[in-house]
Amino acid sequence: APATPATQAPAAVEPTKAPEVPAAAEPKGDILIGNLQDESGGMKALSSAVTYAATLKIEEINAAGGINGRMLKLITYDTRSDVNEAINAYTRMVQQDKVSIVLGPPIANIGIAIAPVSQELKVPVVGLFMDDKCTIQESGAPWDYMFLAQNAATAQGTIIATYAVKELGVKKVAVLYNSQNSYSVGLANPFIKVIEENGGEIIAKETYTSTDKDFRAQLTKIKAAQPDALYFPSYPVEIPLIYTQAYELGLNIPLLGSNSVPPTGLAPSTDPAATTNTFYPYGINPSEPALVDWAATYKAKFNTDAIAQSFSGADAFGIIVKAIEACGDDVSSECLTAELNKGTEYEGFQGTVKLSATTHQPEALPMAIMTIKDGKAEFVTYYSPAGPVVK
Amino acid sequence: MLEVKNLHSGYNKIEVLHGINITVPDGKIIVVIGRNGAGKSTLLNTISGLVKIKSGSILLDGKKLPSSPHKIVSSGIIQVPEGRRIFPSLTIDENLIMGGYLVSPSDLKTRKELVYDTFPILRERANQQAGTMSGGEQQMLAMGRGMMAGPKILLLDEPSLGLAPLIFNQVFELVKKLNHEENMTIILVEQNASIALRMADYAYVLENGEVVIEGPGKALVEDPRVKAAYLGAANKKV
Amino acid sequence: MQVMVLLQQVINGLSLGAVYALIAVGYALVFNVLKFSNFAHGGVLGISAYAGYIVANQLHWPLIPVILVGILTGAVVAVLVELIAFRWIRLQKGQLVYFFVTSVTMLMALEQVLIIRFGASFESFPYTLLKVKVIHLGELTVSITYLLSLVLTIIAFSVLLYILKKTKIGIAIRAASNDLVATSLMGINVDQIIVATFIVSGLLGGLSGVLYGISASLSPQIGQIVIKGFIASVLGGLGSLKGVAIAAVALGVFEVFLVATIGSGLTPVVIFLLMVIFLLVRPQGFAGVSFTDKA
Amino acid sequence: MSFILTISLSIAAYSIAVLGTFMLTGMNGLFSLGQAAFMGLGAYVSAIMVVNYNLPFALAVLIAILVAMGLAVLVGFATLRIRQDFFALATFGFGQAVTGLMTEMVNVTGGAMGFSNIPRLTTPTLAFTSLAVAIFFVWGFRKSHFGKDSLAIRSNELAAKVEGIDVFKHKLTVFVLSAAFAAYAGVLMAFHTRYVEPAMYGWIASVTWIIIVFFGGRDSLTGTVLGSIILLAAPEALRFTTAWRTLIYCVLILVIINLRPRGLFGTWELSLRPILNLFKPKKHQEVQ
Amino acid sequence: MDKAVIVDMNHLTKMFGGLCAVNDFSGHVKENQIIGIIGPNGAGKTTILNMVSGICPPTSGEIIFKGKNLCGMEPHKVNQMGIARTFQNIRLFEDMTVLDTVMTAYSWRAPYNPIETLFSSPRVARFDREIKEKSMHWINRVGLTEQAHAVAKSLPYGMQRRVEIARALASEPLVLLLDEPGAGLNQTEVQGLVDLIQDLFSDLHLSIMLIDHRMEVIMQLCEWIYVQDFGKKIGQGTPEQVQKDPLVIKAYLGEDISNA
Ligand SMILES: Nc1ncnc2c1ncn2[C@@H]1O[C@H](COP(=O)(O)OP(=O)(O)OP(=O)(O)O)[C@@H](O)[C@H]1O
Ligand SMILES: Nc1ncnc2c1ncn2[C@@H]1O[C@H](COP(=O)(O)OP(=O)(O)OP(=O)(O)O)[C@@H](O)[C@H]1O
Ligand SMILES: [Mg+2]
Ligand SMILES: [Mg+2]
Repeated sequence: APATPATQAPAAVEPTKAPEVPAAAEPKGDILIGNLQDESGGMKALSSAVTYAATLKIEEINAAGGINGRMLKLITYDTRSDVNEAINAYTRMVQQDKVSIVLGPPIANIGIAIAPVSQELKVPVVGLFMDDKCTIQESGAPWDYMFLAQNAATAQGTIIATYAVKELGVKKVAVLYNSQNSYSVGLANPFIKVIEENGGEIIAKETYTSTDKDFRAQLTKIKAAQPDALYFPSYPVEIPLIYTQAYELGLNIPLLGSNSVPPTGLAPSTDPAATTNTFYPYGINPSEPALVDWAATYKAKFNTDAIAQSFSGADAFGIIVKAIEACGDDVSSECLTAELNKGTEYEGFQGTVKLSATTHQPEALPMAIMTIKDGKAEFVTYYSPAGPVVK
Repeated sequence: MLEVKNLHSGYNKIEVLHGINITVPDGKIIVVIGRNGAGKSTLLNTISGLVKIKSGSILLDGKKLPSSPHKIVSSGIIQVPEGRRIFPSLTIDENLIMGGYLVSPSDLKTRKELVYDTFPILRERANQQAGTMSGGEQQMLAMGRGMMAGPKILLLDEPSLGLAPLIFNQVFELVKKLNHEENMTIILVEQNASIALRMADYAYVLENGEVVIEGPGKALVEDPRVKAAYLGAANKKV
Repeated sequence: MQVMVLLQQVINGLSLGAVYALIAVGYALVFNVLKFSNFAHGGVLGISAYAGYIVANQLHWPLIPVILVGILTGAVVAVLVELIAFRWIRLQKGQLVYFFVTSVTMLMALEQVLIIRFGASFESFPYTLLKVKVIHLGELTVSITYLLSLVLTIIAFSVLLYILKKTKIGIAIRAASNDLVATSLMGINVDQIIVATFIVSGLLGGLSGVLYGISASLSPQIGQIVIKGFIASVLGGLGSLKGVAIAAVALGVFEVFLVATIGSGLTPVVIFLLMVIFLLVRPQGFAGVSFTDKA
Repeated sequence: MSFILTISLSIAAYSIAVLGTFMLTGMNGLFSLGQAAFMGLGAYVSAIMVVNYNLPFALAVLIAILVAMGLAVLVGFATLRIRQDFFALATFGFGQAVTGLMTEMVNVTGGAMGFSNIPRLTTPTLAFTSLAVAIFFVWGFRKSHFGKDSLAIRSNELAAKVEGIDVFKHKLTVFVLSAAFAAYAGVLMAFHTRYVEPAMYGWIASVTWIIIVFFGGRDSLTGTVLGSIILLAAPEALRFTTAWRTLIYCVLILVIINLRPRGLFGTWELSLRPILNLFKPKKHQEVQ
Repeated sequence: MDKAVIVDMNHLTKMFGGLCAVNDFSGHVKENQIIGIIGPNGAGKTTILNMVSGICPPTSGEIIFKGKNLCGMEPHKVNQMGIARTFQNIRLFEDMTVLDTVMTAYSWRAPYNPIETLFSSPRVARFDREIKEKSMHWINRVGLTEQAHAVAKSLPYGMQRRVEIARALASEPLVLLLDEPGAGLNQTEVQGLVDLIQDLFSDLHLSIMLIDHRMEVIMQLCEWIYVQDFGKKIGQGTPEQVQKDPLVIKAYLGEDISNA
């Protein structure tokens, strides 16, 4: 007999027109905020930073009596950095838990995958997915419910490229990036474009894959091409390795990084000698006293250092909170979405974040250019594509 | 002395042996014969600890046998199993070393020489992978491997399987020799009943998991029931 | 200049190969001896790497003790893996293929243990662990960790070969891989033999874990590098540790050369094609021994 | 689409891939670490056909499956004659090559950014009917001589050969079929999640399906299907355990396989006969 | 009445590394004839059967069957052409019943492809029913009717041999290769086996190549006997001739054959 689990298929039943958007929340319940993060997968470190930041903020707000007397509650679902899981989790938090807004992950692919789903389920997501595709549709219009709370990859790549050309005077540049990683690819592309537009030349373009730990083959080749500088937008696991291996191979040129260097710098994992000549763009200036304090609280609580995603995650969450406050009693997705579209300015760790209504990304957010001295991160200057910025 | 008392054993739910009683005095050759499926191999495997006892007991010199196979071996009982079960990817030499796993290094040498002298082909092929040997050669190896330990009691499950006539005779001579010269106690399961019974001090006939006839080997050869059921071809002139 | 670049790439390739080889030995031991793909070896490797990291980073222990801690952890974890993932199945006379299944599950489980404990932050061994990191030969550089891997691999291989070929225990380990029942009929305690195998494999896993952890940075997924051991073991040829070593080094050299010539993106494609061609022309693997069961 | 339906639909689609693995690994003992790559091929090819070339869905599906089958023939042809562990290695290499190409061919596939804007064409009806047909197919396949041949080859290849079974052809057939299953599952998923990326199709995914097959019982189709539903639903069901989720999932598998070394359902098969017999007129009762 | 040659083996040689397992063996089987191959252990008898059945291709020489050279042909092709065999070291399938085991021998004749199994077309059902009946027939012939639904591997040794014979018969071969079918049988059972082979032989017009160390089997059944020693043919002839051949007695039988 066929082993058909006949019970399996209440198939034909189309979803009854269940109210896909939660009705206005019942008065005085907790305000539920979805949190879509990687808790048991490879990107946990980045995701946790966001969760931790939000947790700190929530505790602060709830301790002060919540918003309009209502407590905030974070509903965190694990995505394992898997797109299908993320879609399931998003659907679940929207339909079953009835969250009215979602804090998104710092992973582009999930942003890209969630975007069309959010268009159907109509619950806004504020996240750190840096790729343009996460917030902007093919047509050029923004995804209605997707919002980015930090500079997009284009902006970040542009800033460091401009800095390299204008301030460091480099001409011939090598790029080493992870072709399997959207973060890396997303940063490399605008960087290359800007360098070339500014009269520079990409003389070596090397890639690696996510499992690689040995970059000597690529670095040897890069060294042979004799570039003025090397740009490597990489994940934190790879950064110490690239520094160390480049140093060992005697690659004595400025190394241009991305915002995944820890705010404290690379000591003690990497020989300070290897990191002396390095520049990278950062969403925040970690030496600002307010940030130092917050980072200390963070470390005390979670026993791990705050990283870039902690700060931008806090900002993302702050934007959500601001929208909730603005909506008052009506914490519905419609209201929150409308609020996010208004372009209200939010004063966060990254500066004044103002979400553009046309891109759903922050409008021209200057970044801190950082360098490393004796293994410790040091602030150089604020910088925007137009040049140095004084804050 | 090995005593099997009212032994019941079998596989999972199936009971194969239904109350077997066998006594194996030291230094004797005991032969067990029976049809395919009578339970001969099961009996030997139960003694070796490969098949669990359901009820009854097996006593060695009045003491219960340990339960795990390797401990039974260390108490001096070695089985040369049915179907050879040599280690195919090991060489002949290594197979023999395994046979003498519990033997001291100096004994190992002398015993190996003994085996090689008995089966010269094994010496010739000492470094061949055992799995590539011919069936009969493997049988010799299995026999030789059993001899390596110099056991008190040797259980032989159809040692003549696949042996050419010359070697066949040699193996039975060897069994007698081990029995006489090394005073090894031997339990022999054998299809070739006429020759086996002739050398047996005492013999048992198994049918459907029960002992149906027993007696001194010479007497059984003459037993008409045994003749009809087990010695069929021997009566015909070939 | 070109020659120097080429030479440097050769060194890079050999270095990578040395790391792979060390990872492959421990894996190959179980693969060749017990005849199944023990992916849990990756988990053993990962846990050991982190154990070494803890004493190096928090207790500031120097290199040698750190390595020893890794090795011991490896042995302990390997025995645990045997108990959790293999012992029961074996006692219930389960089929060999289930070992593969439980071993992969075990790899994932151990990875999760690391993710839960360490996943929220990035870890690297302190750079001070090794005083001298590279040796300069004119324009060429050789990394110390890789040299260490190379030397240790050679030692590990030799010791292992000796044990498996010449000692009673070693032969018993191989016998057990043929036929557990027949092995017990030799008076050999099969459980002990198998535990012994896992201990040896665990020691090697621990060693390679710490060394790999030092030369690469740490992430909970570090254990997945065991796949290189799998590749080397299969290409090496069943039953031959020498073949495995050659295959591992060859793999490292090829990877480096392909990355340097056609880039990392197409490297897997070419590696795949090379692999298939190699298997077609040399089905017995690098070592050239092939064992066929006789009809 | 409602949450439960979304989940069920993914489970149905993945179950089809698992059924492919059941035929290949469960029944025939061939371990493929590249099954997920076939799923990826199915997903990418069909999505590209529909999105970039505006082909009708059905045609795109057909092309996708044929591409997967074609590549399976090539890979199988090169490796199925040699040792079994070579097959595992070669399929692993194949998987790496395929995902490598997906990443590399940025212009066509979108590279690491993934391929998006896929329309939602997988309806629940399509997914569940497909699963039913797939189960029915495997059931028939296993009941026929192919099933017995599989078992024979799995346990003693040489003996199977000398009784006339063309072992190579059999393995190739099974491999190609399993690739088709995986590819079709890929299609269903692609047009359900509407986004695909290379990282989804690594060897770990292939291994997961193997685990599912052995979890349910490689000698039981019922077990495989139920095991597949259980293990695919488990991550959702275990959500409340937060970060411990995946660890608990692994422990669950280890416990079950330890307790039941032949899988959760062993060799047990759900049989409809008792139910069917209820409806049969008495006089037609079969004589066994 | 001279019978036609059906399998003709010419100058077969098989080397394993430096070892010459079979050295220039020539011989033939005629239609509806039983020939025997005897010789000491390791003489190369099984290797000859392995070469004929396609399992190990000869180093040199040729095997002509139905006008074709079998050398280099794969085992399943050889079987499909009409040569079936049993193994000296029994090779049965794990977990399969006797009936299923025997049925697999018909697989290659199946007229349907995998896709058809989906629709359970009448062809599929009919074929499956037919081969079940045929397989039962062979199982009955070897006397395993009661064991038909038992798992083959759990049967006692002697019965496992008969399963192998049934499986080989189910290939409906022209030539049957039997490698020590008498091993593990007692003297009465051996007589049963001889009778069985005799019956099959006359009913099915088989040609049989037989290896056995039980002289009662060989002498009763074989029309012609080849004697191998150390890979070389040291004699051939009718049972009577071979039995008296001093070379054969010295190398194989020994002086005293009454016990054998
Ligand atoms: N592993 C097993 N599982 C289930 N039943 C078994 C198993 N092994 C043997 N049996 C059954 O036990 C009974 C006795 O078998 P056993 O092998 O002891 O017979 P035997 O006397 O040695 O026969 P033979 O002369 O053929 O070797 C048989 O009915 C057989 O089917
Ligand atoms: N694959 C192989 N590799 C190496 N040597 C082999 C191989 N197969 C067989 N031999 C050797 O070839 C010789 C002939 O073996 P074969 O099995 O043909 O002997 P046989 O005549 O059947 O002997 P028996 O009567 O013992 O079964 C033996 O010495 C054997 O060791
Ligand atoms: Mg027996
Ligand atoms: Mg033979």
